[in-house]
Amino acid sequence: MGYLYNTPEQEREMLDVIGCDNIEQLLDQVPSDLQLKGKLDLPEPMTELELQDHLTRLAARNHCDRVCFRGGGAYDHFVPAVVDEIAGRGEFYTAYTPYQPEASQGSLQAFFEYQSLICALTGFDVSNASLYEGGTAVSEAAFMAMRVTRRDGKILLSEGVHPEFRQVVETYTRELDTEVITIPAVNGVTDLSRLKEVIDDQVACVVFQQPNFFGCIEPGEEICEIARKHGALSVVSFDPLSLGVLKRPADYGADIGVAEGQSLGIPLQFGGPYLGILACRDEFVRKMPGRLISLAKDRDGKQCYVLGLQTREQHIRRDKATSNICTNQGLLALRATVYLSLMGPEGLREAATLSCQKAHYAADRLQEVDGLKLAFDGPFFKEFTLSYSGDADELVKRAADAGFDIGPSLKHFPGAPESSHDSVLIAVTETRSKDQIDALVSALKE
Amino acid sequence: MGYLYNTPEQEREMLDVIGCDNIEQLLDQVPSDLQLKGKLDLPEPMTELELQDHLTRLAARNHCDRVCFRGGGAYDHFVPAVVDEIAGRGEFYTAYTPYQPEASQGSLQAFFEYQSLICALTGFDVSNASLYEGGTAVSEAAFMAMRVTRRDGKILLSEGVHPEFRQVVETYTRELDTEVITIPAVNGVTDLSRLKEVIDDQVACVVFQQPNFFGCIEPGEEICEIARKHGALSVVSFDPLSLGVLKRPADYGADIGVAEGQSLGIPLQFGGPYLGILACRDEFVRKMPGRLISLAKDRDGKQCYVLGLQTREQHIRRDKATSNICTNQGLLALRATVYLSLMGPEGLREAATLSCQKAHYAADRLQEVDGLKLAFDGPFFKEFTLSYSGDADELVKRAADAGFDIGPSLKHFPGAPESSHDSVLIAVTETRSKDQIDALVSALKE
Amino acid sequence: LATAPIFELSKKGRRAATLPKCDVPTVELSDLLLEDVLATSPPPLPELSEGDVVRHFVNLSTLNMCVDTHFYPLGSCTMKYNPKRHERLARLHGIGDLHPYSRVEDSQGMLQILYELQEMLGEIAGLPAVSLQPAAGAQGELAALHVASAYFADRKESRTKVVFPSSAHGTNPASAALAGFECIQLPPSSNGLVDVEALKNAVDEQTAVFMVTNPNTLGLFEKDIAKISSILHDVGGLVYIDGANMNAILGITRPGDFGGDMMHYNVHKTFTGPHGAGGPGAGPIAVRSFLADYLPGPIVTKTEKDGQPYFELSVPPKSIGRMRSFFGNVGILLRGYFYLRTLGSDGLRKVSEHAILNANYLRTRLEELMPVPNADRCMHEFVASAKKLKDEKGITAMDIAKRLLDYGFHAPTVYFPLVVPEAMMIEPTETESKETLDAFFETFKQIISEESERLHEAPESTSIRRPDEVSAARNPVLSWTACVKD
Amino acid sequence: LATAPIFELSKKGRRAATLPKCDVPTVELSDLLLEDVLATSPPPLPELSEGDVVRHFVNLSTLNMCVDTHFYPLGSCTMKYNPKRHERLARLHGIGDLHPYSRVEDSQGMLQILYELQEMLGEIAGLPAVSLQPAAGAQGELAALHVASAYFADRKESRTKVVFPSSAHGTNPASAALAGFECIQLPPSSNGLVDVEALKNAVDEQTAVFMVTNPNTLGLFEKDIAKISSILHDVGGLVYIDGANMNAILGITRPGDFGGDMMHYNVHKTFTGPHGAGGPGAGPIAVRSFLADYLPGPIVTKTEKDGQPYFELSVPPKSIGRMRSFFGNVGILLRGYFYLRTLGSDGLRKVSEHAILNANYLRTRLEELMPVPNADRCMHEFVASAKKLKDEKGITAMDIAKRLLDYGFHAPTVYFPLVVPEAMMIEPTETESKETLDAFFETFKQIISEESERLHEAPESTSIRRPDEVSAARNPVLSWTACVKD
Repeated sequence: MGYLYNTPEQEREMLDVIGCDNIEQLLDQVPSDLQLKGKLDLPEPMTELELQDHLTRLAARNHCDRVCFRGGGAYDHFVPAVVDEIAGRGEFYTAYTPYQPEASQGSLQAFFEYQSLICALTGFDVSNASLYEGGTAVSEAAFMAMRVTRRDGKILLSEGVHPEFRQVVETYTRELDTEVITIPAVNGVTDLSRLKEVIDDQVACVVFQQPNFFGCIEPGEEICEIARKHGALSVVSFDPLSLGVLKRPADYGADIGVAEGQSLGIPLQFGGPYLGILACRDEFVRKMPGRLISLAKDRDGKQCYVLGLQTREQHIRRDKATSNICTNQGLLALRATVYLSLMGPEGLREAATLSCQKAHYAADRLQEVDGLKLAFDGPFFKEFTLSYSGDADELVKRAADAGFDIGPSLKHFPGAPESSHDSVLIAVTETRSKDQIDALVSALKE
Repeated sequence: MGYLYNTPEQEREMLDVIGCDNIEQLLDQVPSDLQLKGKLDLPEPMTELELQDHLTRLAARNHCDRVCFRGGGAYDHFVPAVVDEIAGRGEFYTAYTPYQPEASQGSLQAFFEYQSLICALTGFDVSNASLYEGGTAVSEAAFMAMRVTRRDGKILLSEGVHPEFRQVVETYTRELDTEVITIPAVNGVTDLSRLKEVIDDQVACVVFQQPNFFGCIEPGEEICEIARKHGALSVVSFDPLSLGVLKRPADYGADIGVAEGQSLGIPLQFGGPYLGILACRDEFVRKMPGRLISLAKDRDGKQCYVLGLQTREQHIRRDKATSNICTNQGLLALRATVYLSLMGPEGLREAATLSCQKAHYAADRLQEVDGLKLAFDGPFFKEFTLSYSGDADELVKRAADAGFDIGPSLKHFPGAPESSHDSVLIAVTETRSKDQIDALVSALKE
Repeated sequence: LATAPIFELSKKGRRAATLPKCDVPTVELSDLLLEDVLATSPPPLPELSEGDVVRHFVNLSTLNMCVDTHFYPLGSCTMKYNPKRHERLARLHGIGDLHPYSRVEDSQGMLQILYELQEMLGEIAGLPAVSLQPAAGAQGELAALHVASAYFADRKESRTKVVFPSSAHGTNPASAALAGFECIQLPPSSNGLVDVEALKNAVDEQTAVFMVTNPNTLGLFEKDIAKISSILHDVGGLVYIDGANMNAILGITRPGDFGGDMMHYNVHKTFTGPHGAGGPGAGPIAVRSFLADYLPGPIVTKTEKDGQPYFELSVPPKSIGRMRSFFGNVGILLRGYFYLRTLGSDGLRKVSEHAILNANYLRTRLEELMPVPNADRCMHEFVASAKKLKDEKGITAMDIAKRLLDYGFHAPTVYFPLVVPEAMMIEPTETESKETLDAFFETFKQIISEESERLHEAPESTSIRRPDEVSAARNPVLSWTACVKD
Repeated sequence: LATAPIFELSKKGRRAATLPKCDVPTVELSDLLLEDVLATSPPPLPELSEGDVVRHFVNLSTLNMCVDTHFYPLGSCTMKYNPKRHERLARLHGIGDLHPYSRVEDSQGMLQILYELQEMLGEIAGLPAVSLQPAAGAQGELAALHVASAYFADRKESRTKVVFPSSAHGTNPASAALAGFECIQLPPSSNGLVDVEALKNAVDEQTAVFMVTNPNTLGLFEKDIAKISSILHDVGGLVYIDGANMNAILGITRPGDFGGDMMHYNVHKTFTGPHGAGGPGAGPIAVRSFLADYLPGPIVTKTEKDGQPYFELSVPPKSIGRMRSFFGNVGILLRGYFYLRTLGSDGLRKVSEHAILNANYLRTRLEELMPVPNADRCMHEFVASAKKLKDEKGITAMDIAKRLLDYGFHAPTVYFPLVVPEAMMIEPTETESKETLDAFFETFKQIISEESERLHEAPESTSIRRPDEVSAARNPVLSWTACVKD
C-alpha cells in the first residue's frame, strides 16, 4: 500500500508546469553515479489487514498476560481512559513544535499547565516543558549544575541512582575532564560518611534518587545539606507518584529535581517514549536546558502562551546553547498533565498510599517463603529488594512459570555489586490486589 | 466512584439560593408514600481500575480468538483504523440530534454524505439517514410500501430473507390485518412459480434478500418484474459489501433497497448497534420513514445542511407520522460514511472480489471432507450453506475445538424447514487467508 | 477545502484503502456468478486519499458542539458527560468483537453482563421483568404496546385506545398508532400536570394503556400518579411510564412503586450511552411479572451448570416476537452496565439528587429573567417561557437559543412541550458545576439585554448562519447527485 | 470557561479519579516510612471533575492547527500524514504494555520487530550498523559524535574539531559542543551548496567530523557530496549526514553510497511517527561497519535456538555506553516499522519521488510571486525569499506566515536557514494533493496583493493575535504560581 495523493494524470499536469518530462528528470539533481542502482532490499509491502495480522502474531510472542510485580524504573500503574482519549486527539499528536503561537495555543497552554503542575508536585518554582526520559534528565541536571556552580571537576552519583541513569551520565561526560564518582550504597542507601569524605569544592552536584533504585528511602534532607555545605547543588531523581505521600524535593532542600515520569499515565511500551522531568528554583532558570513555555500577552492584551527564553536554545545560541535538546516530549508531557489533573491531590495520595501499603503487605508475605528475605532493613515505598538463597534468575523463572512477572534481577545491571547478585526487585502498584499478592506467595512456596 | 461536580460547599450555596435547607426538601415533590424506602439493591460500586479488571475477566470468558467463518447476517469484515479514529471523536459521539443546525454542521454534512454514498452504492435517488438495523429496515420498507401502494392486505416475504428479519416483520404487523405470507425457497432460492401463484392486487410488496440468507444469489430482476406486474413494490434486502461486484438494486428494478450495514466498518459487538439502510426512488420520498438531511442555504446564501422534510416525523405529525423512529443510527451511519470514503469504488470491488473468491475456494475445499457438501447448486457470493451427514451442532463443535468458528446451524432459527436441520452457514470474508481455510479443512478431515 | 462535500474531493484514480492480493486460486467472477447479476463497473463512490478522508472528517467534527466541548442543556435529552472509560471497555477484545451467533458456551462473560443489567434495570424500575432488545426508546414504547395487546388478547379483552397527556413526546402517539391503537390526547391542564378528572372521563373498558412521562416534560413530578394508576387499573388498563426522564428519580422513587406497569429506559440518556449525533440508543423495557411472558426476546436467563452459574438465551413463552435481529444494541447496553456498576445504589441516587439540585438552582436564578410557569420547584429540568420577552421586546425563544451558540453554549430545547408558549426546556444534568450554571445565567442575562435586531440575526460566530429551512422543506435536496443535477 | 487555566477550574473537594479501597491490612504510613520524609499534605494539584478535565483539554486541542486538520508545510519538519493504523497497532496488547525488563524469551515478537527495523534502516542508509537507542535526532547526532570520538581515541588520534556549513541545523553545533568538540562553521557560499574549496581549507588532521544535511536545508542536493566525502576521508575525518531531509532520497540514493560514514534518522519526520506537538521523536543512527563496535546499546542481534530465529539484546564490544535508560523510544520506532513494512522498496521510493514532485510543482508556481534563490530545481523542499516584497511593499516573511493562518494554512518555517534573507522554507510532503498546493498558491497570491497594514496585523481569526514575545522573554512567567504571584 502507499500514501500517494496525486493521480497519474495530475502527475503529468504537474510535470508540465515544472517543465519536466518525467520524475526521473527531477532526480537528476542527484549525480547519476550516486543514484541507487536497483531497489532497496526491503520486505514486500503489506496492506493494513496483512500488517494487522502480522502484528497480532508478533504481539502474541510477547508475554504480557502475567500479573506484573516488575519494577526497576518502569511500573504498571493505572492509566485512566481519559488520558488515552486526550492524547489520542489528532490536534495534539499531529501538531508540531508551537513555532506559530497563534495556531498552537492548545499545546502551549497544555505545556504551561504541565510546568505548573510539576511545580505544584515538586515545590520548585520552575519546570521545563520536559526532556527525553529519566536518564538524560539526570545528565542534563548534572550539566546544569556545572553551569550554575561553574565547577566542572566532579559529579557525585549515589549508587542508589538507577544504574542506567548513571550509565547515561557516564556517556554524556565521556569527552569531558569531569570526574564522575559513585558514592556506594550501604544497606541499600547512600553511604553518607563516604559522601562526606569525597565531597569537596570541585563537586558540581550530588545526585541521589528517592526512593532509590533498590526501593529504599534515602536520607534526602541530609544529602542536600551536605551538598549545600560544600557549595554543590543537590539533584534528586524522584518518583513522581511517590509525592502523593512523600515530602516534595524542594521542601527538603533539593536544588534540582529530575524524574522519570512514566508513572504519570504513560504506557510501558518496552521502555519508551517516556518523560524526563526537570524542575528547579527560580534563580537557575536561565541555566536550564530544554524548552520553556511562558505566559504572555497578545497585541490586544489577551493572555496567551509562547515559547519562552529561546535565547538559551540551540537554534539561536547554536554551540553555546544550554543543551542540544531541541524538542520536548510533548505528547508525554500532555499525558502527565491530564493524569495529574484527573488525580488531584487526593487521587495522587490514594494511589501512592495504596502502592505503599500493598508493597509492604507483599514484602511481609514474601518473607514467609523459604529462602526469601528483604535485602535491606530500611524503609521503602512501593518497591523493595528481595534476596534469595538460590539463583535470582531461577526465582524469576519460577514466578513466570506460575504466571507472575517479578524482577529484574539486579545482577543484570552492569556494575552491580557482587553482593546484589542474589537479589531481585519487586514492585507493587495500586493495580495489584491482595489476591494476586497471595497467589504469588503461594506459587513461590510450592 | 461517581460523577459529581458540585462540592458540599457549593451544594450549600445553591440550596441557599433555591431557598431549601437540604436536597431532601427538593425531593418533596415526590409524595412521601411513593418515595423508595431504603436503597436500591444494586451491586457495590467499582472504581475504574476495578471495573477494568472485572471486564477483563468477563471478556476472557467470551471466546473470540478462533478463526471466524461465522455468518448469518453479521460478518468479520475488516474495519480500517481510520473508521475508529473518526467515530471516536467526542465531537461526533457526544453530540445529539442536530436540532441547532448552526452548531451541528459536522454531523449534518456527514449524514448528507452518508445519504449520497448510499445512493451511489445502490443506484437509488434517495436514502434516509439510517434506521436501527436490517430487520426493522425491512419492516419499515414494508410499511412504506403499504403507504405508497395504498394496499394493506398482504406482504410477501421470501424464505430467503433472514429469518430474524422475517420475525421482526411478523411482530411489527401483529396488530394489523395485513397478511404476511412466506414464499418458500426451493434449492436455496425463492420459488418463483409459487410467488407468481400467490401474488395478487392486494400485495403491497415482495421482499427478498440478495444474496439471501442461505448465501444464494436470487433471481432479483425477475422478482422485481413479477412485483411490478402486479402493482406491488419490490423490496430487496441487500449486502452492501456485495455491491462491489453485484449489480445495484436500482439497476435491476428494485423499488426500495434496505440493508443491514454492519459490513461497512461496524464491529460485531454481539449484534448491535448496527445500521439499517433504506433507499428508494425519488417519487416515494414523502412516504419514507426516518430522518432526512437536506442541502439548504443559510441567510447569507452559504451552502449548509438541515434536517429535511420533518413534517413526516412524529414530533410534528405525532400519530400520523410515517414511523415512530425518532433518531437515526448517527454514529453507525458515520462509520459507514468513513468506510465507503476509504474504500472507494476499487476498494469495495476488491473487498467483494476477495470475499467471493475465498468463499468459493473454501466451498471447494470443504467438500473434500467426508459428509460435507454444498446444500444448494446455485451461485453464491461470500457465504454458503453446507449440509452435513451428521448433527450440525456437532460439526460446529468440532470446528470450535480445533480453533474455528463456523455456523450458525440453521436449525436454531425458528421456522427453519426440517430439511435445513443438518446445515450450517459458512461465511468467508476478505480477512481470511488461504492458510486458515486449508487449516479448517484439515481440522474437519480429522 | 477539507470540508467541501466529499464527492468534490474525489479524483479519479486515487486510493485510500488497499486490500491484500488474493492468495487463493482465482476464477473469473462471471464463472462464479451469473453474468447478469454482476455490475459492469463498481459503484461510483468518491476516490480519495486516506489523509484527505481523515482531514475531511476531522474538520467536519469541529463544526459540531458536543458535550465534550460545551454545556449542552438540551431539555429532555439528558446530555450528561459520557465517561471515556466506557469507550475503552466497550472495545475490549472479547467484548467488542463477539459475534452475535457465538455459541452460548462461548459467550458466558457477555451473557453474565446482560443478565446483571436486566436485574439492575428491573430493580431500578421496580418492575422485575426486563427485555433488553429494543433499539431505542421509541422501539421500547412500541414493544411495550405490543406486550399490552398480547396480554389483553390473551385475556380476550378488546381494548383499542391509548391515552396520553398533551405534553407527551411525539413518539408516544406515533408508537401507539403503529401498534394499531387509536390515540386519545387529554386536553392541556392548567397546572402542567395530568388532569385527573379529564383522565377519568377519557378512560373506559376500551382503554388499553395510559402513557405518561414522569417526571413529565415540564420537569414536574406527577404527584397524583398513584391515583392516576388506580384509575387505569380500575378500568382494567395498564400504565406505561415513558422513561425519558428517569434521570430525575433514580433510587428516589420507582415506576413500579408508583403504579406503572411497563416502562422503557433510554440508556443513552440516563445511563451515559453517548448520543452519537442522533443514535444509537438502547430502549430496554421493564414490566410487571404478569406481563413477563409476553416480552420480546431473547432474554438472558440464569441457571446452573457444574455448580456454577450458567447463562442462557431464551424466548418468553408468549413472546410478542422479535423487535429486531440479533440480541439488541449491546454496545450501548454495555455502557449502561459500566455506569451502573461504577455508581451503585448511593451513587445512582446522588445522580438524581444533583440533577435536581442543578435544575432548581438554574431555575431559581433564571426566573429573575424569564417566568417558569407551573410551579416553584422542578425535578431534573424545567421549561421557561420567553412569551413575555416576545410580547415586550420582540425576542423569541429561538432568538435566545441562537444567540447562546455565539456565547459558547448549546441551546436548550425550544418550542417543546407544545403546552408552554415560547418554551425553553432546560436540563442541566448533574455533570455540570455551579460555575457553569452561573456562567450560563450571566450569558442569558446579557443576551436579553441586547438589541432585539442583533438577536434576530444570531448566531454570528458559527460556521453558518440561520438556514432557510422553509425552502429546504419545499425543495429538498437529499443527495450529492440531486445537488449536482440542480 | 473551559479553556481557563486549569488551576482556575479547581474547586476544593472535587474529585475526578477514585481509587479502590485498600484490600490489604493497612498500617499507619508513619509506621512504614519515617515521619520526616512524609509530606504533611498532598501536593497542591488542582481539584477537578472528570468531565471538566475532558472539556478543558478537548477545547484546548481545538486551538491547534495540525496535520489532521490543515496543510502544514513547515520546512525541515516533514509534516506528512500520520497513518491511523499505526496508532491502533502501537496500542496492541502485547506491544503497548510490554515491560522494558521483560525477559528476552518473553519479548521475541518485539525484538523481532526491532531487529527487522535495524536491518531496514541499515539498508536504506547504506550503512549497515544501526542503533535504535537515541531518543531524537539531536540525541542521534550526539551519539554519533561520541562514536566518532571513541573511534579516534581507539586509533589514538586526537581530533578536536567538527565542521559544518552555515546552513546547518542549530542542533549540529550544539551537539558537537556537548560532545566536547570545537565547532567550525564554514562561511556562507554563493550557490547554497557547500563550498568545496572553503571546506578544503577548513579541514585538517584535527578534524574529526564534517556534519552535513543532504539534501541541505535549502532543499538542494549537495552534488559534490562525493568529493566532499573524499576531502574528509583524505584527512582521516568522518562524514556525518544529518538525516532530517531523508524524505527526499529514500530508495534514490543512500548516505553510505555518497560517502557518509554516520547518520541519524528522524523517525517522526521521515517515517510518520507523529510529531506530538513537539515530541516524542526517535533518532536511530546508522554507521559504517568499522564504527559498529562503538554504537550505543543495547542493540538487537539475531541468533538461532532450536532451529528457529531467536533474538537477543547485546551491547557492542567498545560501546560508548547508554544514551538513555531502557531500549529506546520504542513507541515511535514501531510506527516507523509499520510504515516501512507497508511501503516496501517501491512504495518508499515513490514517497521521495512525490515529495520532490510536490515541492518542485509548488516551487515553480510560487516563483511567479517570490524568488526562490539558488537553483531552478529543488528536492523535497525549497526556500523562497520575501526580501523583494519587504523592500518594495514592506511585507515580511512573518507577515505572510501569519496571514496564511487566517486562510487555514499552517505557516512555512520562516527565517531559517539564516543564509536566505526573509526565508520561507516550504516542505509540502508527498501526502498533499495538487488541489491543496494550488489552493495554497492562490492564497499566497491573494495575500501578497493585500494591504501591507492588514498583513502586519495578521492573524485576525486565530484564538489570539500576535503575542508580545519580547516582553515575555524579558519577564518570563513560567508557572501558574508565578502567574498568581504577579
